[in-house]
Amino acid sequence: MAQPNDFGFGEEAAMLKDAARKFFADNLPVAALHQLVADNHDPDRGPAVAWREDLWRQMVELGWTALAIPEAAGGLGMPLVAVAGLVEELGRAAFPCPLLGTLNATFVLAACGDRAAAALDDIGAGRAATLALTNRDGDWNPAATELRASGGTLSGTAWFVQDAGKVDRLLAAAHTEGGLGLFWVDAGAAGVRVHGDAIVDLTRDQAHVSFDNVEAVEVSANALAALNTAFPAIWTLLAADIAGAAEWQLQTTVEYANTRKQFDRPLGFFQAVKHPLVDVMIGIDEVRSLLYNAACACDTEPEKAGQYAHMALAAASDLAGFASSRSVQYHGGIGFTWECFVHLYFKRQKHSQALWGDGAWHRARLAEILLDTAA
Amino acid sequence: MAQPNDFGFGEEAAMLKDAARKFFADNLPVAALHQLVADNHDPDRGPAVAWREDLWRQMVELGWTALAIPEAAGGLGMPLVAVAGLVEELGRAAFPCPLLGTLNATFVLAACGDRAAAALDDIGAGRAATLALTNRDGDWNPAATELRASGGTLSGTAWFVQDAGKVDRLLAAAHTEGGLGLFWVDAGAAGVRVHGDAIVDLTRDQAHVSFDNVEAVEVSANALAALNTAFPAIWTLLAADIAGAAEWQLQTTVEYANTRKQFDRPLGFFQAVKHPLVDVMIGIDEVRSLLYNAACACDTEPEKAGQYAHMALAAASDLAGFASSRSVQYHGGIGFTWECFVHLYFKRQKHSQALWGDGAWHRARLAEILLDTAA
Amino acid sequence: MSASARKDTPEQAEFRQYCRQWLAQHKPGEPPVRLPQSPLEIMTEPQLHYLQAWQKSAYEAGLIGCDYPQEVGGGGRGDCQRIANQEMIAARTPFLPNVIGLGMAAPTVFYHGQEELKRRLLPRLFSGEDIWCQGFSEPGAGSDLASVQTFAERRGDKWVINGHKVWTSLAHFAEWMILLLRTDRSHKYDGLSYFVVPIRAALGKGVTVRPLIKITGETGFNEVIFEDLEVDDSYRLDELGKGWQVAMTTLLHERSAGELQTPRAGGMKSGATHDTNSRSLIELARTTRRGEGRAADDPVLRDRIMRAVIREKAFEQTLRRSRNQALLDHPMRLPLQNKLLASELAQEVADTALAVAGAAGSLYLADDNAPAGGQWPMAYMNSFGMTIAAGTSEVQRNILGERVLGMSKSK
Amino acid sequence: MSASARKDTPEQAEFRQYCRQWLAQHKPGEPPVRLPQSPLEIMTEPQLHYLQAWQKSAYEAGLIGCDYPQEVGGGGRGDCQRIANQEMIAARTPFLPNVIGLGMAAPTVFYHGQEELKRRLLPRLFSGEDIWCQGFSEPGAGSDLASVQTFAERRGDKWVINGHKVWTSLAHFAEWMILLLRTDRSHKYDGLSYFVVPIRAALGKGVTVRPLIKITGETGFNEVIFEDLEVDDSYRLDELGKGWQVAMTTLLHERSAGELQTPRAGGMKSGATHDTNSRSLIELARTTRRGEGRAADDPVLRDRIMRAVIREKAFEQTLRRSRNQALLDHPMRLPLQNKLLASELAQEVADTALAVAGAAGSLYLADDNAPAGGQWPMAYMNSFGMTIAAGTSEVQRNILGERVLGMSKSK
Repeated sequence: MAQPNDFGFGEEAAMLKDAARKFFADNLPVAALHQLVADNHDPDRGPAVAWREDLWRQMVELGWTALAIPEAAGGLGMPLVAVAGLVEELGRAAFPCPLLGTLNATFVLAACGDRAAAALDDIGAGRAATLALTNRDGDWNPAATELRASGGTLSGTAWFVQDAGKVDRLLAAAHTEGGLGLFWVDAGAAGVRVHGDAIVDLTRDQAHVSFDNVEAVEVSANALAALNTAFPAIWTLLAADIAGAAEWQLQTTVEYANTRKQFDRPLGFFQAVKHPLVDVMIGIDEVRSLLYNAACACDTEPEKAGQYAHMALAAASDLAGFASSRSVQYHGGIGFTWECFVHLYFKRQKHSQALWGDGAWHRARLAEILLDTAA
Repeated sequence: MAQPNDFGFGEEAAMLKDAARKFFADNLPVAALHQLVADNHDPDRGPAVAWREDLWRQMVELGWTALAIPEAAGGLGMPLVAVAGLVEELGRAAFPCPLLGTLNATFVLAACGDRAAAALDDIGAGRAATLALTNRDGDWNPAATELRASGGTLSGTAWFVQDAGKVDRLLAAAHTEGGLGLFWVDAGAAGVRVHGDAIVDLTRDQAHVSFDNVEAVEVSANALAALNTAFPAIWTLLAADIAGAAEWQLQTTVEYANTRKQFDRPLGFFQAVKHPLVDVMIGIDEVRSLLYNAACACDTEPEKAGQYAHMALAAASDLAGFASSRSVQYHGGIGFTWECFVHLYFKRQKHSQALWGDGAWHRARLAEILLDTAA
Repeated sequence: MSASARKDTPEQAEFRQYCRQWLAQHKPGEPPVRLPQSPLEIMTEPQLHYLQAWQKSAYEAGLIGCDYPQEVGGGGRGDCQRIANQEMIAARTPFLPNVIGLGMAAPTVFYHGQEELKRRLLPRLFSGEDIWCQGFSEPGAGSDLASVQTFAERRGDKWVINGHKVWTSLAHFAEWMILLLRTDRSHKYDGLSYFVVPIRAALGKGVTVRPLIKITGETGFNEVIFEDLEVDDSYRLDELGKGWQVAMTTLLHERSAGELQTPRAGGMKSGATHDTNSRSLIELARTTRRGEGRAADDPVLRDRIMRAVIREKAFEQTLRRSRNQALLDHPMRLPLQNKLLASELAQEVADTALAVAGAAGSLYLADDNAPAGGQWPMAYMNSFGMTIAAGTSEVQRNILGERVLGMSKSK
Repeated sequence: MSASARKDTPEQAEFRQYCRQWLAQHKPGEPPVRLPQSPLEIMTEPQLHYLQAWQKSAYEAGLIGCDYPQEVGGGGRGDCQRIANQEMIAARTPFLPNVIGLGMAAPTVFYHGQEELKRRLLPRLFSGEDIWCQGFSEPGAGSDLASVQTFAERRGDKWVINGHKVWTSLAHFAEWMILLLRTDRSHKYDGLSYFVVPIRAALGKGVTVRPLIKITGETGFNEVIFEDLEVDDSYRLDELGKGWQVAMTTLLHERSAGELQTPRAGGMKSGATHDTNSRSLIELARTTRRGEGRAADDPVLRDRIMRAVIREKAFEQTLRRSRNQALLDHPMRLPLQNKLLASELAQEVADTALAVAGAAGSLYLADDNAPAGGQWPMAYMNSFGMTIAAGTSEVQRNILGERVLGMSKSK
């Protein structure tokens, strides 16, 4: 099945993207964000969950958490290209909230079949969710999960759970007698303990979550099948978050370079600053082109979705590192301080860089597709 | 055993290096070199052996081919750091001759023990030699040689034999009944056929050499032991050749950048030119520091020689590519023409880049030493 | 129905249908000689004649110049060249030989030439009967195009031209040259003017064409020397001193960022036995032995190859995205990247191929054992032509930083 | 006998022996508090007092200031600081707290101060009783040091200073500051003058010291604001308007390219539980699990780690080579690379470590599960302090291109 030339990104998608941009800019401009999340600078600070729950409720009411729920399941069934546009704006605002986790859970649940209908209804009803798939080593393969399920209850610890301090539900992968299952868990259920991690990124929270004989609903007995269907969308949205954040880094650094003078010239006069910033711009455009291609594949050409999403996130992960490094370097001394906003994005991007596989990991998976199959 | 602080590079070594530099500059300045080797520009040209045999005879008389023969074997037994200095100048002159091959053969023969005495005498008597170790795939592991020896004669084909059109002797690795042996062969012996390769590099020749029941002297029954002893010196000298050639590329490009004006300023004013050229300089200095460290290890700390030589050639191979690319790019249109001398070095360096293992190959070997042994 | 056809207007759909039918019947047969990899490398008369014949038949069928008005020899259609191009590429026709004429000279003459000149020159340009070349670069004016020194001095109705142009592809076959020169030495930009010059007619009478040899050993481009060449004032495009503005029209179209689409054909297998894109790179890695396995099994090479593959896909998708207004932040941000991306991609792909080839990367065209017939080292060397010509990569980054990001000029 | 000892003169050999014996007996015991990773990050009084006591005892034993004349409190020996440094490092002593004083202020005061000032200031500087800080950078003068705006206006015998300095490490403990300021607004370079200023004595009386917070969350450097601070003309170094030349002396010694060796000690395990060099990087790769094996088994990571290892070895060997005249082409070519190489190496090593750590690279200091106690993300962030401060990497490349390669100034 061929993709539409325009990625299927039409008027409705453009309106959603604009609305998101306005919402974030109006409600949490970067100075307010800094006040919210960077209040405590102590490097020895413990875990924190800093967000505006009131704004999150508004986002839920705007329907953004239901965007990816299939129409058949009572959701809006928006194409992924449209959702990607919104997530670009989320990244551009470095907005602290569990939207990515909730969307990610939606993709997985939508791939689970009928047994996940009630869980999708939860999301439709405004519950926030996140994925709990990862072991202590941060293995990007969910088959390495430390969780085990037996007799309808879940035990073990899930690590690197994103925004765990902000969600109502957890979607966990666990070994079962029959293989690997997916479980829908109430974050407030007895036996669930959320141990916040002390992390560098100030715009997200992260935790390891321990389960002690927790009652859980099995939504799929074949977790890998569902996850493999969902991963391309998950990777694509992370690439969108990174691309949006990188665009903020680019524009902010360019603005500084156009204002700040050294040797009687604006910094941007110097090719040592100008050319790498152009390379950041090119990197962003490559990622955007790749991620819309991947999103469009998720919508219309699923057999290519994995391949294209690997490309998008591989490029995005590298971009996250490069754009971050350059944003601090070209802000000079001021960029090295806590008061300069660039550190918020720097830290978010370094976090994103390894979230669902880094550049090398995605290239290695892509190579398996392109090099190890028949020509 | 600790290395001397000064690498053991003393006055004698400095004099040798200066003498070499003067010899090459006086006898084959780059314009003369170009006339000698770049006479025929036809891209479809066949193999060629373009060199000044008279100058080679002078080099032999200066004793340069006997430098690395151990004193015990009647040679000069110069430390490798001194030889490396000479080879840097060889690279800087991009001088066409079989010196590297002859030195390489010397190192291997010196590691063979008594059976190689006569062969070393050949070199001492002024015979030029080269190594014939490589299979059709260009495998950098000599155990993959296609040659077989039985009943004192050699058969098969050795590939990627450097400067085969200029030498009197070949030192070949061949499978024997007892393992892998090394054989000293007269290049003019019956059954030897040198098939010149049509290569890009104009300053060297290369061939595949077929052996049809050729009489050969076995100089070692354990080729791998001798080669592993000799490889650090071989790799180090190639790094020296590359560093010298890169210095020519740097100085020539800097001179052009300081002369050529664009937008009413010398090219060198522009950081897009200046900074990468500084990076070439830094790359050269890294390689020089690493190669003298490796050479000094060959002389005084043999247990570290392999490790340090991997470092030197890994860095040198990458430098060869980078310096070449920048030398053409910053010469602009003129750098893209046959008449501009930079192409001679560009082509030599691209050839050197993969000669005895490329950067990634040497890093992989280094990793085996540093990561796979006990901490 | 193909994706591109989906949005055709009825008129476009009809034209597409016509092109497809015509091509099915009239696509030229196999060339009698080995073709070069690009029109800029046409070296022999038999190559040229075969390709000229093809261009002429395509023009006469209405597949070239479609969007230009009929008065200047065009088809008088709106937005149809695009469609002809798609169909010619799909039909894998040979490329069009008059590539500088079609892509650069035609729009420039059209927008800036006098009416009489357009009517006279464009039909033979479209038909390929007149090959065109471009006289911009000089030994002292590479990236800094505005510093050209070739000078035209006024003598009555005529201009007398002296100077030296370099890197002029196709000059050895060209009838006409578009020529940027200086008519006033006291103003850098405003001292430039722009002419069309009948160079073939003037060979030996004020014009000398000499081949230059590329780093690869190939010939194919030239230097052109003007010694007291007289040309008529009617060959001037636009006003005196407006040469820089006219040149911008040329460069805009060279970068495919202009209004008028350039006719494009191609896809027929050229004489080069191997392409040098990432697909061929993968093929090379699959077929090159490395140690016990294939180069394609080496994890570090795999990583590097995938980088090139991803970059190629990104370039392709950036071209696609540049056609969806809703996904653009700045109108010139993507179009101005094209040349830089294409040239650096080609360089990366070829350099990666040399790493894959390893020792065998030393083997050149005439060597029977050279991987892919020795095309990879040649492609790597030729990629510097791309990163240097038509604005070096450094100049491209200046342009992007200044025009898109609004940064201060670096000169 | 160690390699470095091999070339000692008899006097040096004797001094080395003395140092070794003294250190064996007097090396300070374990610190009572956790020490920071560098003297620039001393945050608490207990840290400071422990380190000051050590510096004082080392000075009194003759291990600091050895090469300065006795009249200014030095040891009056020739070429012996080097030896004391080697022995202090070998003995793994703590570092010296008055790092700016010893490395930058002392040679500057020595070469440019009046005799009386030297005799008064240097002994307490060497002993560490007076901590020094540096007032060069300003909000508007980073890389372009010569554009400082802090101004001193003459009033009789006194100067009245107003202005704003930033990134002043140790200012919260410092008695004295070396201060580059402007005494004439009409000349950029020749309008600069250079003072030493007793800032601690003036706290609240014209001087305000405020902590700045680093990207890591650490405090440790400051901004210093001058409001009508009066200082005596005798605190001026060298002539009026010669500030730029004096600053060059400071920077030369900061880059370890000056005549007078800076006392260096160290090697004692600091409070940081982990180093952030390539050895620790390898350790991290060996202990980090990745899939079925270790991160150290991943071929792409191996390649990247080896790049860092090679770069570190090259840096170490470049320092070694810079001491062999016969292997140098240009006297400043290697020394001027030091700062750039060291800072970019640290950045590459830390960034590679984050790639090795993978998901766990997100964990920071207070997290019990953080690899290497969260030092790696901190080291990566702090590496930007190194690539920015004391001349950004961009400025370093300018300096190398201009001073070593003779290229035209990029400003």
